[in-house]
Amino acid sequence: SEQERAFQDKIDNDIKIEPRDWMPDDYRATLIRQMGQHAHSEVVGQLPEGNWITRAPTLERKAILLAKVQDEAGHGLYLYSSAETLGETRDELVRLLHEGRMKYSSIFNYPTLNWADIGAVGWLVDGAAIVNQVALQRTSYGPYSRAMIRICKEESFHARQGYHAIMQMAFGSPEQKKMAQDALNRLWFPAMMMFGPHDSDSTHSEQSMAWKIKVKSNDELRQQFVDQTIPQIEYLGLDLPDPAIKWNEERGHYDFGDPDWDEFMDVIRGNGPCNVDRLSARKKAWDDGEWVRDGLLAHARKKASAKVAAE
Amino acid sequence: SEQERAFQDKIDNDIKIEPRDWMPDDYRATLIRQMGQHAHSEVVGQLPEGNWITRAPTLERKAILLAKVQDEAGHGLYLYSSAETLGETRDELVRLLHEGRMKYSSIFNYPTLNWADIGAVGWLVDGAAIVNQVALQRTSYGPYSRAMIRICKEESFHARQGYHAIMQMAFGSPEQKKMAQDALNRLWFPAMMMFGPHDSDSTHSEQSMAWKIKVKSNDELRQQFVDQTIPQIEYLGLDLPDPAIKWNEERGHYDFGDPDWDEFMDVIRGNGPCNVDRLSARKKAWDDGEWVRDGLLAHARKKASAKVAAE
Amino acid sequence: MTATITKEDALLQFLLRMGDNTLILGHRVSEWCGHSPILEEDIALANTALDLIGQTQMWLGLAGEVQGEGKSADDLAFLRDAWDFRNVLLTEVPNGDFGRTMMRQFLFDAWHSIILGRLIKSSDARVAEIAAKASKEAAYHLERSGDTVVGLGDGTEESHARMQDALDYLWPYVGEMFACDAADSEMAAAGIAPDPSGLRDEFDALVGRVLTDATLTIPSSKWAHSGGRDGRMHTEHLGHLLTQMQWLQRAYPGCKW
Amino acid sequence: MTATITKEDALLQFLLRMGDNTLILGHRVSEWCGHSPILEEDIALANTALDLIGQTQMWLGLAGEVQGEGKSADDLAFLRDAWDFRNVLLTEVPNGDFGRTMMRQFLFDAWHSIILGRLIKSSDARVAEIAAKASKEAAYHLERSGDTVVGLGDGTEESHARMQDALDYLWPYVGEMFACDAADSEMAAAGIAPDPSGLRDEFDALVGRVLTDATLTIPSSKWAHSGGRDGRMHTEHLGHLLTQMQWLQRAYPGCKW
Repeated sequence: SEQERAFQDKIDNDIKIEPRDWMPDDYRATLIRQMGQHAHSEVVGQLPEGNWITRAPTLERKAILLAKVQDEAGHGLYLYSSAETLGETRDELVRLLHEGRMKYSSIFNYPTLNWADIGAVGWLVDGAAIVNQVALQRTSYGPYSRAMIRICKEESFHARQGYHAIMQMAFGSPEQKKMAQDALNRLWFPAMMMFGPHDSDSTHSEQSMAWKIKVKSNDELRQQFVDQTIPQIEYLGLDLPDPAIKWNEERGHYDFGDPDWDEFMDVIRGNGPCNVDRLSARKKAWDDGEWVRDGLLAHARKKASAKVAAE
Repeated sequence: SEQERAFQDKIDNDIKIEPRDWMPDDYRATLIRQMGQHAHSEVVGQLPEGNWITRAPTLERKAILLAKVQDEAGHGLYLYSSAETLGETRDELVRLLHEGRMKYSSIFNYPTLNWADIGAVGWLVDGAAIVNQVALQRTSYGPYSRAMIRICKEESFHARQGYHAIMQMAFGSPEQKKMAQDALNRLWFPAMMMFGPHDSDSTHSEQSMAWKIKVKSNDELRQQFVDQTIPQIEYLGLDLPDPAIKWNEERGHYDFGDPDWDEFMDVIRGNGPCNVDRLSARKKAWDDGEWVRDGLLAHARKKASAKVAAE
Repeated sequence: MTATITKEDALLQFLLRMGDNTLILGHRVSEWCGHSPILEEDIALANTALDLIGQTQMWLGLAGEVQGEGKSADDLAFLRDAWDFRNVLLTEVPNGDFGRTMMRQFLFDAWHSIILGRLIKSSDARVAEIAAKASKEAAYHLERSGDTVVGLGDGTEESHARMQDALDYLWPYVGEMFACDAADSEMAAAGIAPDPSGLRDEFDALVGRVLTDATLTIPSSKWAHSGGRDGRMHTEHLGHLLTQMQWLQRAYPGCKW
Repeated sequence: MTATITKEDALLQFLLRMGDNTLILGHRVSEWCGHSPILEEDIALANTALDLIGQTQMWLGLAGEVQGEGKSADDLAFLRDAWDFRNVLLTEVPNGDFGRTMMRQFLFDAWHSIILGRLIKSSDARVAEIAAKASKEAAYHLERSGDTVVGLGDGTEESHARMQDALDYLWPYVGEMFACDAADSEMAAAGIAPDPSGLRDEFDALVGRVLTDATLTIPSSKWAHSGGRDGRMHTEHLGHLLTQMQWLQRAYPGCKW
């Protein structure tokens, strides 16, 4: 149709789509799904890091971790608001999450088991997220693009802090170094999976690329992450977590091994180490908080009607 | 009346009163109150010790503590059964406890704050309880007397174990010794209060003595406890917890200071360090367990009626 | 008991009390992370905890200096056992439901904002400096927790009942904040910190106003818990909190993190 | 992966697995102390915990001997960090409600009684001796937990629903008990312990019988958690449990208790 052609023209000319612009239903649905998932990930992502807040080893580390988790909740809020510009409410998105009908990033279905994991999450998980999000700064939907620009700044800060935290561990006592290695070994492949399946197996990719909802392919982004991370591992003096990692002079990139895609599919389907516990923690928070939300709403209404009566 | 005279004759001749014997209403009521309180004390007494089970420092200590708490629950069961011989059900007694209409020993309203407290509870609290209970072995009501005989055996064992535990601490590292001293200082006066107010201020005493529900006076028992405990404190090399403690050659007993009876009355009235938390822990256990009791009862009924149907 | 305490000792006690309050309450608040009733509260609670931990760094840092044994704020936070902590018991009671957490926060914030206001004028410049920074945060916390207490107290029937329960449970922990011992007298005499008992009227007025708006009733009992700010008798809860808080420092002593 | 593990190492792994299972489950069960639905259960749960801790002393005691580094059972229990524990994940999941605790107990008891029955005939006399003692206790535990699962599963509508929830939650943790790795193969070859995978049929038959009586439905998913018995990836729960369990030994190292 005419509308569709005009829409695609804008996209091809890198003109952002704004909330009031006409857009195809599928574009809208795809964006809601992607932004919703992203928002859910920020919210659920509080849990694995929150798991160590009460055990942070110094006041400084506790403060850094609190600030980080606070930022993540803030990102969640920001992304839900951006999704709301497409006509989907936060409550509805949360309901879909709790009913298991929307996902969050699978990485958060892995546990944080030692203190070095907190560094590793910042370094590897936020690092991988940033690779994704930097690309998404150029995404075609205006509010999403602007959210990404803002979020990326904070995420880079987190990634740097995470790297410093794991550096302390890697350069610390033998036991601390062992923790750092253990964290790297456990989180490496899950971080690799954050970029999604191979391009050849990625279902939504083609249309998303045409709409510039996606800007780079999964495999491109994964390679970029590997290339930037291997030198950091080497700097830390840690063993490489994958025996297949090797510099490929010809490609000008690192070669690396495939994560276990069966495990990836398992986790996606709900069968990950923490899926059940994560979702039930979120549902419990929501259910336990119902009286609070109801109470505050009732009070706001009383105040509003008192104000009307007084006028 | 004739009945009353015959009843008092039996008591005066040290013949035990048995459940089917006639007894004055007040005798029954006093016994139910006393045995009920005693049973509640065993049950609530699980909490301060249970507080350290998950933190016991060795497997052996953990096992000893578990066995002790198990015994206490057993005593509770045994005492509730004895009270039931007087026509009061356990459920009713528990209800009265939860409604704040029956008491348990105030000692359990004090917290256990370091590991030496666990030794001190066995040594001082069980020690004081035994002084009471040994006297009660001669109490006039048969089932109560027999319960006391059985319970005293286990309590003596606990008191010995407690003393050994605190001995380890008193003879251990400087920090362990400090814990032992801290425990003694905190628990000494509360243990003294376990014998109740001075004879001159004790309300129920006279009639209870005549009925041989009580066999020795509060002050007699307290003196006995002090006399047996001071040499133990000295053996442990700990400082005396009360500057007024002094051997009185003339009396052939130790002199000692009064506990703070205002604090005693406060704790009795519900204003002790742990009163609210203890009772709410017990109520929560009861309320959370309702579905379990209901479920097991429903199953038992199904089975019973299936059996009847099959006959 | 009258003062047989040096000014140095009294100052140390005072600093530990300030720093342990914020440390322990900050820890409690941080337990909510990711579990609060609504995302905005996750953010607000994390922010409150963060402020409190930041204040802890300042108070305990100064305490270590005054103590003169070369201990850092971290040493004091992570290597003392329960009996050496000087926080009021109010800060260590478990979170309970969100209502109890916010009521605890409000009662603490009210006291905290009042005392910090006085401490800005402390004769000890280091104390005055910390107070100047902390009092801004405390004022903000008080505004938030007060609003929440009013909103939930004067909300639904259920939220009202829960807030009244919270107040009933927590009220006996309020009195300890206004206790005065030898250390306090010494601080007051030196113009370093106010006599806590002198803050009670202002507290009662402030809290009374907010709780009236919240349609809540202050319990009539005058009895108050004690034992935290002098370390004589903490609650059983503190020991459990420390097992978590101090785990890494205890299990891997002497490391840099 | 085939065995590149010595018999000594395999035996150590086997003993740690047995001992860590009873240690961690015993700890979990002991958390109920004073909080169970009825006094008889307080007694029964304390008794179960006590048996499990007693078995831990034997298994970890022997593990220390086999390891040959002079470590006692206490050293192994209180001075290893999470990654060195070898218990199956089932034993470390939180208690949840009483139903989940009893379902976890039943699933463990069923496996435990079966494997202990085989271990009585172990070629290693020390293992056989421990198993002989432990298997009597396990048989008793199984009878109790099985009865409770049936009673609550076939009780009220609510108790049935709660037990089905418990089974649904716990079932994915069952598979790990029957995993077989190099250490297990080595133990089986040496006649010291059975290949765990060979116990599954007996387990399924036993558990199936009881759960049928309990009117409960075994979930159809075949997916199973793993990572506990090889220490690769415990749950987040274990670390929290250890902060409590190991507190005193970590905070006051080298003391006698």
